[in-house]
Amino acid sequence: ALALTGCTDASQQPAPGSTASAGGAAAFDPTTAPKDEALIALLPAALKDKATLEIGSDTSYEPAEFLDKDGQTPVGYDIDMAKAIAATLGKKAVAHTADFPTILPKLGTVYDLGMSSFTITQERSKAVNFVSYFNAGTLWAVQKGNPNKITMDDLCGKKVGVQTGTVQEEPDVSDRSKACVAAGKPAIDIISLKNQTDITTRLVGGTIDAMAADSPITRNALANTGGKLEVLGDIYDSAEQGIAIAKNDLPLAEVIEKVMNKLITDGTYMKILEKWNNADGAIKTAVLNPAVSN
Amino acid sequence: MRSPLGGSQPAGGDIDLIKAVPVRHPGRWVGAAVIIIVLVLVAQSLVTNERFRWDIVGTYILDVLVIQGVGWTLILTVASMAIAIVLAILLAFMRQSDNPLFRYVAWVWVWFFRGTPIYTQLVFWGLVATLYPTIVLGVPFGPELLTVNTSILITAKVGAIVGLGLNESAYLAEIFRAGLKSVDNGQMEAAEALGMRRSKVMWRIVLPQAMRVIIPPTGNETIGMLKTTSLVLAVPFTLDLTFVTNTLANRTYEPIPLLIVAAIWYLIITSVLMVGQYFIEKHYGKGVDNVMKAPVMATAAVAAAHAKPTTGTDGSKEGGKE
Amino acid sequence: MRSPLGGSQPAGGDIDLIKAVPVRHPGRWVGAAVIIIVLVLVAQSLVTNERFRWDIVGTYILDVLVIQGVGWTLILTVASMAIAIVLAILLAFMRQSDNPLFRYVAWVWVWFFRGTPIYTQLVFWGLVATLYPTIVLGVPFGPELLTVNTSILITAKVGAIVGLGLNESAYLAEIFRAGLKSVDNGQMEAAEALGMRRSKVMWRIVLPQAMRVIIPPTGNETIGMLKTTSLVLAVPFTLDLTFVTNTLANRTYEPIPLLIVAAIWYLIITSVLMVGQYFIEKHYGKGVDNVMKAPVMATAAVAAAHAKPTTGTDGSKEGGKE
Amino acid sequence: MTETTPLAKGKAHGVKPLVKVEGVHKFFGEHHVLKGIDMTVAPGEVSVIIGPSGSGKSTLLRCINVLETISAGRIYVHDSLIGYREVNGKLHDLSTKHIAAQRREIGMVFQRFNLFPHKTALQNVIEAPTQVKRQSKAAAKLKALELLEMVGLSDRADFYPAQLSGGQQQRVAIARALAMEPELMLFDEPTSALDPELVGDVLEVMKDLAKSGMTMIVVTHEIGFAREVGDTLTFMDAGVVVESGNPREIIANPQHARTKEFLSRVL
Amino acid sequence: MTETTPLAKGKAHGVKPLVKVEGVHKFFGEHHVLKGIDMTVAPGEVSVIIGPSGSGKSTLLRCINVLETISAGRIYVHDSLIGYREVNGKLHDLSTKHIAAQRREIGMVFQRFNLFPHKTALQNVIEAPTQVKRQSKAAAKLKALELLEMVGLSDRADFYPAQLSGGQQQRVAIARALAMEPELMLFDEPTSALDPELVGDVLEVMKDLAKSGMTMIVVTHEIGFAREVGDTLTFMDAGVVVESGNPREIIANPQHARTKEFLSRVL
Ligand SMILES: Nc1ncnc2c1ncn2[C@@H]1O[C@H](COP(=O)(O)OP(=O)(O)OP(=O)(O)O)[C@@H](O)[C@H]1O
Ligand SMILES: Nc1ncnc2c1ncn2[C@@H]1O[C@H](COP(=O)(O)OP(=O)(O)OP(=O)(O)O)[C@@H](O)[C@H]1O
Ligand SMILES: [Mg+2]
Ligand SMILES: [Mg+2]
Repeated sequence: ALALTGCTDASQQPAPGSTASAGGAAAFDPTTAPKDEALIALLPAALKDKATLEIGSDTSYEPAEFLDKDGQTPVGYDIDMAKAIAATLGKKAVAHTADFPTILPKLGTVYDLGMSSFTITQERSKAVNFVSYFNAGTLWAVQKGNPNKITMDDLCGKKVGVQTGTVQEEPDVSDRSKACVAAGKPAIDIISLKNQTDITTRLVGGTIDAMAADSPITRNALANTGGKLEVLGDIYDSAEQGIAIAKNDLPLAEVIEKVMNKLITDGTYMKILEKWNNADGAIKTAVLNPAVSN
Repeated sequence: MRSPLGGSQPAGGDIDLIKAVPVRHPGRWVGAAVIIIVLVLVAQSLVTNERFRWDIVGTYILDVLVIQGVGWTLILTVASMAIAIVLAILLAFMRQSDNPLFRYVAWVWVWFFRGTPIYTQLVFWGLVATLYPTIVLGVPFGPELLTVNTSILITAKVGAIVGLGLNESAYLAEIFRAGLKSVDNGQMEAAEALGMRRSKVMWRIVLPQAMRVIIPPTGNETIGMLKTTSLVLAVPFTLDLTFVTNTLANRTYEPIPLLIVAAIWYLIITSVLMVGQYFIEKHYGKGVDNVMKAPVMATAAVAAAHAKPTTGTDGSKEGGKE
Repeated sequence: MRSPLGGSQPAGGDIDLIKAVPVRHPGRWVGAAVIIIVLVLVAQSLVTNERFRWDIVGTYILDVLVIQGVGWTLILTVASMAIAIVLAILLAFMRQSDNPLFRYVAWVWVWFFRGTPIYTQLVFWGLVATLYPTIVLGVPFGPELLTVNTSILITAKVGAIVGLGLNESAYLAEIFRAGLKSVDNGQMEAAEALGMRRSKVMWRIVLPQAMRVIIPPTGNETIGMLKTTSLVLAVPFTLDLTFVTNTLANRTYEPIPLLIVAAIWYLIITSVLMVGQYFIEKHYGKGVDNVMKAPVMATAAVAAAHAKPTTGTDGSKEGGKE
Repeated sequence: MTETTPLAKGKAHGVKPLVKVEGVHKFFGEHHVLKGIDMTVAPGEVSVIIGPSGSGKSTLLRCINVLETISAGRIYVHDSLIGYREVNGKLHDLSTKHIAAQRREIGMVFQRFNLFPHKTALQNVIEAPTQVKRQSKAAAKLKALELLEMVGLSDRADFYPAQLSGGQQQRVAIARALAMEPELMLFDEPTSALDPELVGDVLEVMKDLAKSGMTMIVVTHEIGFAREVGDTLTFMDAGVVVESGNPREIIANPQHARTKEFLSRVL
Repeated sequence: MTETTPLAKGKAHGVKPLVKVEGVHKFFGEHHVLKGIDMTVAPGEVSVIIGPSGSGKSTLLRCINVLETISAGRIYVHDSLIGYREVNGKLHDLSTKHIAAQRREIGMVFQRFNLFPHKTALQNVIEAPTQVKRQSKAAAKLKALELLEMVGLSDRADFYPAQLSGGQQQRVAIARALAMEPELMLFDEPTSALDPELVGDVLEVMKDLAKSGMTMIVVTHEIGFAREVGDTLTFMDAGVVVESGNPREIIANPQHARTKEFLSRVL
């Protein structure tokens, strides 16, 4: 039933060609994860009495975090993971859509956890605590049939789309570009866009030659564009993504590390990733502030 | 040279009204034709270019989420413009105040809010609760009277509206200042000489005349605000038109048609606003813009003229002697 | 009642200039004090709140990338405002044209560019190469004279500048229209009666007087444009100040200090622009705003007055008879 | 130069003056425009000021109405200092509120009319009575139509100033000032834009006002009016009062060479 | 009502008229302001128009200068139709360029002066000569200072209009119009804001202009000027020419009751 007469409800239908949609075949309810009183006891005092766990997430990154049909409810494997964490701690997860720059400053006050596919880097580790929970590499895609005959060895002078602020943009592709220049070849024309969907659209449209993104994103793009794109090369540079916790809230970060490891061992973790077709990004153990090479 | 009238007796013969052929400007018409052709081509290519996916535009243009987004965008625009206009009038008057501190504060206000990006300001409104978890009302260095939890006071909605309103007030203040400047000084003197108080002079004499000049740039700002509301995501406020269409675009991997959906809605609202602007301008132009400059060519006027005797009684002398 | 002068012979005695005590407004001063206290508190909490990470602000404020970003932002702003001003004057004149087609086209232009979001427009400028891979110049339905590869013609830079310029021209056109309206009709008549051509009348008589009213909202637009340039990301153009600071923020996950870095730079540029605006306004206010209203209290003036004889020779009658 | 001749009826009869101008100076920057003006106007007196262009006549009227701040001297209306408050010999600026109250007693007709262009003739006239005196709109309208009738403009009540001829505008300005029923009227060349016939009419109106006891200061070039209606004639030149006294006497027998010269050109 | 009396010297001597107004009507919306005006002015003639306020005098001058479009009739200056081109008995609007050229030959002094407020007195005067006639700035300045001297304002050359008294502004407006050395001058109450002394001076200037052969149409209330300098006197009322002819004759012996009444009030 529509609230407004004369309105249509296309937005309420499953997106055409979408395979990774909430409520798909592999439906799994992460809130069924069992409560763990021992872990609850470890929580910092301020969090113990709260009924909710507040999550900040930039919900424009399918399939990790995006908005459901109503345009307001965040969904995705990060969100499910948050729900499982909250359930373990006897709480309810409340995910908030947030613009990226506002997530980190609000950690510790407005949000308890930031879950927005944060790739862990040394530089970033100075600003927040990370608990690793997923392993994503970089995966490239080109148009179906690779009409421009792109190879990973010869990207110089080509137009490559990346999402603004990702590790693909900086340092990955930018370093490749510098290498091109150093070798006397034309630099890579890096097209950096705010939305991943814009990049995918341009690749389908042919204004860019290739795109580089986190592997789950690339997989999702392949699935959603109905066979217009194909993978280029293999996953590389596998890097861990982390749950962000305020730098001065180490006790909470330690609890989250333990909760993640519990979810990994009891299988909840794997069920969530399978539900979102991303089981290959699973990690063996979650680590607090892992040593990272880059 | 022919004399078009039977004689110089105006009331006698028919008046041979001049119906002159307008000046021809072939160059202009060629230019206009070129413009028309360009417009047609652009329109045609818009409609026929399949990349625009008009079918998807059609699917979503009346989508319930989109309509809700339109509603929220309108609410944000109206509410923040209302705040901005009130503040701007206050600021424009403060700029004219005798109190240098008031002038200075108004200047700093305009400087700060015009000078920093609205996005940054909105981020800060979103962060107020983080930066200042409680707001304490009290005597400085004295007892605290009231402690409020900021996140209760400044919800996303309030933050968005206040943030947009404060920012806009700085821009509008400049527009109002320019408008007040455009009114001839003699007007203020005449009103003051009649014993009207400063505030009366402003409200009844100066401001109504300034409105002619204030309305068009204020229309600009309102229409601009319509689009600026999309930045409220920073607060975060996630119900406005742009956010909704962006979300749909992300879901469907079809950003172009959904940008078009948003653009069509913005165009519709803008059109309504422009019609409103036209009538407001007309209202405030009375006595100045609306004074009949060209004769009404209607035969009615001529007939009326013929009907009246021309014996000077319709001059303005009747009451000349008491 | 005392008579302050020795007699009524002004040239004789000293003139006892009035040095009146200004009106006291205790309420106003209290208000002002409250404002000052609030400002000080806000400033203090800005400086002391450790979340703002002033150390990081210090690290990046003069970063080479940031300075380059400032440069690009300025280039984009200046270039697109230049395009916009030229177009806007053209549009404002077209709105007054006798040719209805010109009027209509100008109206549609303003309607369309004000009506659609600049972000969408910029996305389209970025997509032109996708949507129309080649632009063909030729006689309609005739031979093609020239075929250009669009992606060569419309680079990111060109797209950004043109996109911003076209959008802005619509807003400025309204501002110019309002400005022209503010000039008394008698001015145009007087100039025309002297035999000046329309264009001369506009350039030398009407526009200079309109500038008083045009400058403040145009200042608004310029300062707004400074921030709007950050949307060129849509084209995509990735060298402007906002983009650079965003990138740095992403790298370090310290968004707040980098937003502050950007805000400080925008404030600095805005300050410079506001100083420029002040002088331009002063220039165009000559003869109207700058007319001395208050007496110069300087003793020099009085001394000069004493030195001169008061025998009426400094009136304005000398040349009365030829 | 400014030797003050014995002033007119007000002073002569020992009545307290309504307007007292004492040693008023006015500088515009370096320009010394009023150079020690002294002048008294008794209640009910019609004081006529004549003088060449640029001699400071308008400026003097504007000073009386606090539209310009004076640089030195004092102006009293009804024994109250205009524009200032004197406390222990020290002058304090009056607040705008008090200045507005003072102005309410003083009507002024401007040389350049300054009608409100966004209001019709009728609206121009009722503006101050309804807004300042808080008269009912109906009452103000009735009075306004009477005044417009008096100046011969009842059929132009609904015209905007831009639709009126110069003379019509000037008459509306007179009606507007009279609508406030002020105690003192300042006329700055009230007949400059009028044809001679209307000049007669308007001067007739002013004569009636004078008879009804209104105090008036009139800057005019109508020597005839000065002679017929004026109680005092003041001749100003280059910022000083050259001569002042009974109009008939001055016109017939000016004491100063400058006055003589000026009048000789006029008569 | 508009029975045309034999016109003045130009026509009498068989010279081709410089200005010919034929059956001109003007409507403002429903208001019929000019009701079939006929008038001829010979080269070198001084044509004086008098009439009550609102009778259409300013409107007639404005029509001659194409500041208003006429609703019916024809106006010729120098045998060329003003504002229109006549081709096969059909009227075509003139382009603004051609209208500007026609206006260059016609100087006008406005009732409300309309000085350019952003330019000093001197800049006001040299604007048209340098911009329209393309005179050198130096030459235009020399001429302008001469003209300002003539109207007694050489010491106010660098003042902005807002700093000038009413009479001073009016004189600058006269100098500005004269600087274009037009063939025909239209004066709309050129002495309204002047004191009687200056009126004399300005009328003197106009007399000299008349002697130097300039054609003038002068709307004025100075009957004395009409008598002394005018070659023709036209009396307008309520949009019609009531009477026109030799000034002395009309003033001494008006033919129409309305003229008689008007003049009786004046003299
Ligand atoms: N704002 C100003 N700045 C400088 N000088 C000014 C200003 N206002 C007026 N004046 C000068 O003061 C003098 C007196 O002006 P005022 O208007 O009082 O003359 P007036 O006697 O009314 O003349 P008129 O009969 O021409 O109206 C003039 O010489 C004028 O140039
Ligand atoms: N734009 C207009 N709309 C309507 N009526 C107008 C307009 N302009 C002038 N009139 C009317 O036309 C009539 C003639 O005006 P005009 O200015 O020609 O009079 P005038 O003879 O110059 O009078 P004065 O001596 O007072 O200047 C007046 O009654 C006036 O109300
Ligand atoms: Mg004056
Ligand atoms: Mg007139």
